[in-house]
Amino acid sequence: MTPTIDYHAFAPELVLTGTIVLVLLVDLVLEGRDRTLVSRIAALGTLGALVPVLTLGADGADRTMFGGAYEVNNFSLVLKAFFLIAAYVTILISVDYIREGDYHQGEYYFLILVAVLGMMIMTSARDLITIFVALETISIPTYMLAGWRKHDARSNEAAVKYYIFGVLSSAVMLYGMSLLFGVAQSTLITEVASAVAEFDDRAIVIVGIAFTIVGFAFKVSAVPFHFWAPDTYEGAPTPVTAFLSVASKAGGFVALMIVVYYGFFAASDTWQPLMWVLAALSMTVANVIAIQQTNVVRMLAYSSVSQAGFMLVPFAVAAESAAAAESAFQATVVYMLIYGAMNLGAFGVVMAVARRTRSGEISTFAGLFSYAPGLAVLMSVFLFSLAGVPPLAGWFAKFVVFRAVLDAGTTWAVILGVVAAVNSVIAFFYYAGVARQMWFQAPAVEDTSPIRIPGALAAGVALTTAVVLVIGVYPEFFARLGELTTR
Amino acid sequence: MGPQNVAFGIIAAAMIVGAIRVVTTKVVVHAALYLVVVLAGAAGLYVLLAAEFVAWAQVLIYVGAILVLLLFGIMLTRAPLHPSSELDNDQRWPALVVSLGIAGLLIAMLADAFQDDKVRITNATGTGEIADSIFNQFVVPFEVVSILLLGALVGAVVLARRDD
Amino acid sequence: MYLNQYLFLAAVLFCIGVYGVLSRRHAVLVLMSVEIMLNAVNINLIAFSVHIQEVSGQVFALFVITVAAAEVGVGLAIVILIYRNLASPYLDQVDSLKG
Amino acid sequence: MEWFDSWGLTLAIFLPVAGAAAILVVPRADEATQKLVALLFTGATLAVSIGLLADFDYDRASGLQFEVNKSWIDVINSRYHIGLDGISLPLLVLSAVVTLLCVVYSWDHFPEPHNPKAFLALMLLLETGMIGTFAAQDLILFFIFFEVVLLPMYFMIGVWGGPNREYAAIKFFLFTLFGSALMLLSFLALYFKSDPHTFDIVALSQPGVLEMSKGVGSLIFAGMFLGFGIKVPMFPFHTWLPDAHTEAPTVGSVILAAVLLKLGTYGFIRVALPILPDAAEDWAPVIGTLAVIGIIYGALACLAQTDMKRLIAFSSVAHMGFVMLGIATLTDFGINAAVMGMVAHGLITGMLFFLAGSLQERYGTREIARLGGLLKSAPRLGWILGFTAMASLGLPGLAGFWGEFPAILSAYQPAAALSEVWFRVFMVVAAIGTVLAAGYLLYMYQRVAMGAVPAEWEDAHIHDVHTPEWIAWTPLLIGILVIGIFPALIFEMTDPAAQVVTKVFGG
Amino acid sequence: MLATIAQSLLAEGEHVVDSVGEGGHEALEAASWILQQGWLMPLVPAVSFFAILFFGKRLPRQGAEIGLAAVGFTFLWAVLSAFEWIGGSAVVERSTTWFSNGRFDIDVGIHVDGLTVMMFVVVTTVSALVHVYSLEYLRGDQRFTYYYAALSLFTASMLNLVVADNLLQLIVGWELVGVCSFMLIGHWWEEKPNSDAALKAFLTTRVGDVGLMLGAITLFFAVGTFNIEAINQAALSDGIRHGLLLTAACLLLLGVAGKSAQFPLHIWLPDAMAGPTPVSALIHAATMVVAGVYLVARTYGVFFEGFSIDSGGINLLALTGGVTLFIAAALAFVQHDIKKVLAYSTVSQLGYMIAALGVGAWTAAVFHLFTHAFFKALLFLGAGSVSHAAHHTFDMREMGGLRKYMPRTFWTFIIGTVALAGIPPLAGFWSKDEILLGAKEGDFGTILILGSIGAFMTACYMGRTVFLTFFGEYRGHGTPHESPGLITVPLMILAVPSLLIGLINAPGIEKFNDWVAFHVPDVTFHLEHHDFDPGLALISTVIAVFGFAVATWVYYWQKAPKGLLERQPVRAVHTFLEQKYYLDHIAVSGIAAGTAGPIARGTYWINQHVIDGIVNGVGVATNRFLAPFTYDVLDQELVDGMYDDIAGATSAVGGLLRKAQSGLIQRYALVLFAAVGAGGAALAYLT
Repeated sequence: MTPTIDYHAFAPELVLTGTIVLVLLVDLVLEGRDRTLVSRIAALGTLGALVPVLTLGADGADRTMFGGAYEVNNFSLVLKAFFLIAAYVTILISVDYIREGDYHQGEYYFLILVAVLGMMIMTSARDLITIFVALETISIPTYMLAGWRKHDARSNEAAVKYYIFGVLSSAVMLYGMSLLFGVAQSTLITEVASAVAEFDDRAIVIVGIAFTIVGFAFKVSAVPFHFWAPDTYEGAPTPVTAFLSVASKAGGFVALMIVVYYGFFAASDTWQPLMWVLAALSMTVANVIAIQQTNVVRMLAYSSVSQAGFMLVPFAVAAESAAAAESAFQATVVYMLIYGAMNLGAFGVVMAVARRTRSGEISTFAGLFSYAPGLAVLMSVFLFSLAGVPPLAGWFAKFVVFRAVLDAGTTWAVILGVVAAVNSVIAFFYYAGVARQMWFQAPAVEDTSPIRIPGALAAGVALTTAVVLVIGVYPEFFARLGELTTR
Repeated sequence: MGPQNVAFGIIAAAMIVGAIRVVTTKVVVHAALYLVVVLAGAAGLYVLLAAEFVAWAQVLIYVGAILVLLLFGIMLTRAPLHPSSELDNDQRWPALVVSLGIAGLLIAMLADAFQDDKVRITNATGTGEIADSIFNQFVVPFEVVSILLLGALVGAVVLARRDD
Repeated sequence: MYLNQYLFLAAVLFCIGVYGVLSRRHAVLVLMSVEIMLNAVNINLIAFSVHIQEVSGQVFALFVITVAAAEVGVGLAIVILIYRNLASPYLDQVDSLKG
Repeated sequence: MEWFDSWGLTLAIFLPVAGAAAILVVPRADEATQKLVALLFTGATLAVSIGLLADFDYDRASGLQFEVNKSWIDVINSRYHIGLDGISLPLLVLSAVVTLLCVVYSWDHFPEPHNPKAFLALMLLLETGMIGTFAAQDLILFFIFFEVVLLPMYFMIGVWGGPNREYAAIKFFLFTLFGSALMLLSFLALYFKSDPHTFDIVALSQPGVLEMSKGVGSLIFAGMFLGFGIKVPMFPFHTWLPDAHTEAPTVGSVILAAVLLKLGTYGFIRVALPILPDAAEDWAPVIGTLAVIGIIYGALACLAQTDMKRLIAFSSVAHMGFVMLGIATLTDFGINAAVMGMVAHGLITGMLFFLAGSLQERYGTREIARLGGLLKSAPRLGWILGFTAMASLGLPGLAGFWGEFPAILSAYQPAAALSEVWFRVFMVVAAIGTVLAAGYLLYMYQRVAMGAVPAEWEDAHIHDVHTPEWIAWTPLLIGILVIGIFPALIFEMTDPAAQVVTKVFGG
Repeated sequence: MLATIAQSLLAEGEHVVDSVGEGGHEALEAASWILQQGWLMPLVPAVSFFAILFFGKRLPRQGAEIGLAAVGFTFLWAVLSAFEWIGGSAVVERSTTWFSNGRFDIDVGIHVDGLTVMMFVVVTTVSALVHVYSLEYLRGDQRFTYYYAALSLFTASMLNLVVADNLLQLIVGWELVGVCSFMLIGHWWEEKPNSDAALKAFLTTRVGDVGLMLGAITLFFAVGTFNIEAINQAALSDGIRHGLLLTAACLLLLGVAGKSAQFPLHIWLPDAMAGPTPVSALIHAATMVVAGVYLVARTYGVFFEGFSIDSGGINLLALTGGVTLFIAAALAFVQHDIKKVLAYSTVSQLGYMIAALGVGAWTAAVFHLFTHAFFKALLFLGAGSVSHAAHHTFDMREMGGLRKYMPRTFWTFIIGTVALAGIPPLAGFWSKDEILLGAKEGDFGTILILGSIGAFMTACYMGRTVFLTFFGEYRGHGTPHESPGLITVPLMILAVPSLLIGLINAPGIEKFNDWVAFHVPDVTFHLEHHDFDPGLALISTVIAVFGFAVATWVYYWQKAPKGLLERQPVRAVHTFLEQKYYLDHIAVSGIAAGTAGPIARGTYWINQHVIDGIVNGVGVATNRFLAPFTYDVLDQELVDGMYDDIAGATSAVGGLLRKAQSGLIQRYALVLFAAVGAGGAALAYLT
């Protein structure tokens, strides 16, 4: 049996792979010279890969291959587009940081693109092996990227923590997957789905599901599998942190959505309580710790853990009804899209500010409004969007989560909803803490001339700002994308 | 009790002892040697299960590549060749409790699930069969893994080499 | 042979690996423990694969082995970085980021 | 004017935000242009509002006018549905007036750290939020506008506020955010309990659209109660208010008192009562109880104040208690009183905060004990303060009375489902509250305005009312007087709409 | 002017009140045009108020001319109205919808009947004279303009109060006169006692206003309208449950007690003397303080039925009046401040009026209100004249002998005193006599006795005042002089009605009964009118004369040093005992002084320390204890503290959880595996 390969379906990945190879080659050719060209190629590659995504989307048909192991549907297309754009923005905000730090530009973009390839594959993976490989393809390059500032002990520390936590989690996940394989007698997610519904002995199914979810819970940094995240985020180069907190985390969520909705759905009595606990813990624990932070990146790290908690909320209520499942599915997608924009934007501004302050301490943001009002306003926009304050896009993210909660409508769901509501208030406290420094305090730096922002970084921030503002006022666009994923 | 079971018993005992030594020995290099026992034992088990291709792969990749890498690691970090009491940290007991707990959970669960199911070994899994499977159903992960390996290689080189 | 012979062995190995990961200070020893855990997974996969006569389990195991190789390579690179900057291979000395 | 009917309201909502954008374009150093742009846009907004007022068909004040119903977020069936009825119209005009006056008042004394560009932009942003809230007829749209006011006010307090501004700003924000988060949950619950699923306020208010048990309805109401009650603010959620007011810059306090607090009470009237009448009946005694506690409690707290602004802030707690009492009766009379109370409180307390701000500017302190002899040093300021204090204590013939007295009146005979005995107790307590109101206001007035000029200020030159102040205050003072004499100006609008709201309660 | 009225009344003969039309508007045919324009009465001074406020300072007389013109107009209009009314106009009922609220239309309107017209006359006359008087009295005052503005506003508010056809509109006027009172008492607010007095007056009356408001609300819901006539109709035709009516009456009485300074809310009135004297004459003697009496008279149906006045015995209304008239009279004895004497006297006289209403003597009460306004205004203005002469003091200990220096003031003051004391044929006699008659005929023995004692005391303390002020030697500084014409002419004008006005209800004439009567259309309700009782008249005259005589003996003939008697009545008795020639008289006076003194003192002490103490205490306790408790303990500690504690606790938990982020990777891993094990076990074996 020779597999028939639908090249249109693979076109985005092929373009991306081509770019990966090209980046490597160009890097070799440019030995010793200015390598900004590499970043251009990488950026163009992500945009180029977007083209077939759009044509596939225009085509609209679901494409299933390899006996169901690989599927290109609306869900995967929306997320492929998301990953590509997130990668594009990541590259934009990386350019000057990486160049100025002389951090092996060619390899840097190469690894970013490899990780993105993993994400692209993940969106279509419907098979335990493919999911595992895709997950590792996301993880392994990012382990290294976290340690990319080789001479900085903190960066090394970030890498080693991320790495060890990642390997352990994937070991646990693999053990779970091996059990599921034993139960389902296949690695196909569809087979797993029927197996978890029918298999008589629940314990093994439960342990299999739970262990598998651990692997993704690590990836999305859900409490109590989040410990790596603050340390890694703080230590890693800032653009890498942005990438980790958005794209890599989203990759975890995509995997989680695939295994939960396509695979484990029938065993909701197992994963729903698990998700409930993970969601509640992530939101609450991360929030109360975040209040105590003094470093903006670390604060954003805890914030991203808490945001992950919000994204997990829909999972915890998904199985109450078909409608609730649909709401929940869309909620996670929409949340991811919006979260991506606002978090990338926030990191972009942090980097812009750090160009002046050379520090990540929140106190160095003091008085930003007085000498860089534009950056202060933008940072506020992103922070308050993260806090979910209308009319910034974040409100809609929170909204769809609440919608999923109430669509389920059970007592447990409502309790989780209230926990989420309370947490959105607590979260405001630390987001506002930064805003407070920027707006209410006198400048902490001596040089208060306006901050010059490099073009690429500005473009990245502008793009995310536009998304945050437009989607805040007219969320219909993302809502439709979300709706598309459940068609 | 057939010869297979005897073989299994010996291999299993060796593996468990080896594994325990890996996690308890006071000499770093010894740990690597005990790890060889474990890895080779695993290969033996695969042979017992007539999964020969995997067994070879296990020997080649693990013993041939991974172990070598680990030994490099030991050398590059200048691990002492004599017994050292500094190899263990202060959370051995909690670690023991947790690992025993997980072991208990897993064994109870497995005992429940598969009780006295027997492994039926009809015939050895052919390499061709595996290749078919890889290049039919798993061509995507295969390709991706190749890129992943490339990435890991390039990245590891960048990280490990001295810039100056 | 009982299927559970293999599965139990794998479970025990897995937990020994867990113990090693948790109790060893030396980074390379931790990596070794992780390898034990991955081997346990592979034993599971192969045993199931043979038991249910489904070859994909073995393919899975092959992927695990391959990826493990990549992981170890990357891991060692990181360990060397650490060692270079901290002059120590002990993980509990890598604790400057916390709180 | 067909064009105006369909676009006027949208124009009123978005003109200010366009103004904010325009100000952002103006270079930072060019303050004159910034002020001009702000004046232009607030003026235009007011002109549009007055156009709405003029074009409003008073014979159909019970229904929505200037209605626009366009698609917005189809996926959740939330639409850009705006419209005005007799309840929202006066509040909308109030918002437009107050914002314009605040721009005028700020003309040449922006609080530290100056920066008129940001200050005016925030003010305009606030205006959009306020006007939008009063116009929204869709729960999500309402929620958005309701929240839009938060950030500008947060920054106004935090950047231009007093010494303890950070605490006050974050407290303000956290309280409101907490309420609105639960409110959003309630809105969503309504959405799912309605058939067909909708966020449309008008549709949800129709009987039979919502199907649910009494308990669920009550729970949903509780969420909204928190959301709106915190904003009002009702006892015991009021503690953010004194801090916010004390620290906020003058115009911040004015806008906060004049309009922002009304968003909560308006929410009760527009959203909570019509959509969940059964739950409202269950909750009305609670609301009534908290309202009268607020009246007495606020008044007593006022008496203990040494800071003038804080005193006025606590007086807001008491006054909003009257408004809430009116609402709690679930009668048309009570709703009318509540809306009147909102408008009157908006004018009067807004004016009081203006005065407090002007005093602080002149004396550099708001310590009542240090002030004195204002009537001597700056007689006009003193008389205006006296006039406003009289209005605030509910003197008949001035606007405040028509918020207070009808509210007390309405408690005599609450809606059929409510306990008459309880509400008569409320009535008596509220009436006693009017004495206390007179007490604290006159006590304050005596110490601030009467008596000899303290030695501290004997040689100080206390400037009497100056031109921007005259321009900013005159409309408010005239409003207080005119509404006091012709309450029908407001009641004419509110009454038909109030009857619609309370029809379900057998009013 | 009053003479002309008298003429017209003699010509007209019997006056009959036309029946009132149903909706007001239909009845206009029969009503006079002048009366129909009753709305002008409050409007003109209101306009004048704004005119003075905005333009007054620019005018040559600083706005006084506008006030004078306005009040002159209202006075003329009042006189014309009186003519028209006496000429047989129907009652005017005009109203228009003020606003619609809920199911109810709230009207604004005028109701002009005899009572209204009488109040027109009283208010505008006194107001006009006070306007003139103040030109001199407040000459050069730094807030002259504002003073006139306030007078205008007061006149407007008071006229609105009396012309109102409904309770709500009445309340508006009621509160506004309160504010004017506040403004004018505190006119010289530089001195703290003045502003204290203003606050006290406002707040005390405001306590009463709670009752008024709640009473009005009760009646509103009982009848469905604020319209007073409708309320009276309903009350008198059993349209309202008696319990409700009693409640409403009690609530309204609270308001009345506040405004008309009835026990125990009378305490503000003496303090209110801090204001300029013409203001005291206008507001705190003639007009505003009678608003309470007016209210009772206006809504008499409610009180009559609510308190079951026709059943005799005693009721709360009569009792309030009786107690007040007695206590206040006793208090008047021990004052050194001439204005305070007059203030207590006013309280006492208001007590008479309330008592009269309580015993069903409606006409007597209203008639007393009418006469009292003139002579009490006269007395106050006289006191002002005295003070104007005697270096702005009101302390009688610094006066004396002024008879010689200011004869016009003296004689007019004497007329006022005699009229107040109730000696025929002056005004006060006729009205007070009618009250006592009403009490006797209505079978209210208590009131009769209290009223008679009060009459004695009134004559006695007024005698004391006159003697201390005008007789003996001058004890003050400088040389007193007669006041200028702007002051004395109003005194003389007021002296005329004080002398004569009582005659309009003298036996044989008795026109007042016809002009001003309590009449409710469509209801069979008739207040009995009692014929003049010569016996009672004689007794009351004797009592008054006797009181006066006692005062004469005590204060005129005694040679004791000034003020000694006030301090040591016993020594006074001793002094008098030495004067054997007047032994019997002295014995009587000694008893009088000996008992009246301690009683008065005791009452005063109780007044100052207990009642005032309670009132002040409530204020102080609220201010010093309750308010700080609410704020500091309840609000800041408990409520606000709770929120802060929540925030603090969240933060503390954060701090604790933060410790778990130890930075040690294997600690993290331990948690990971522990969670995996525990979670897996829990899920697998607990669910």
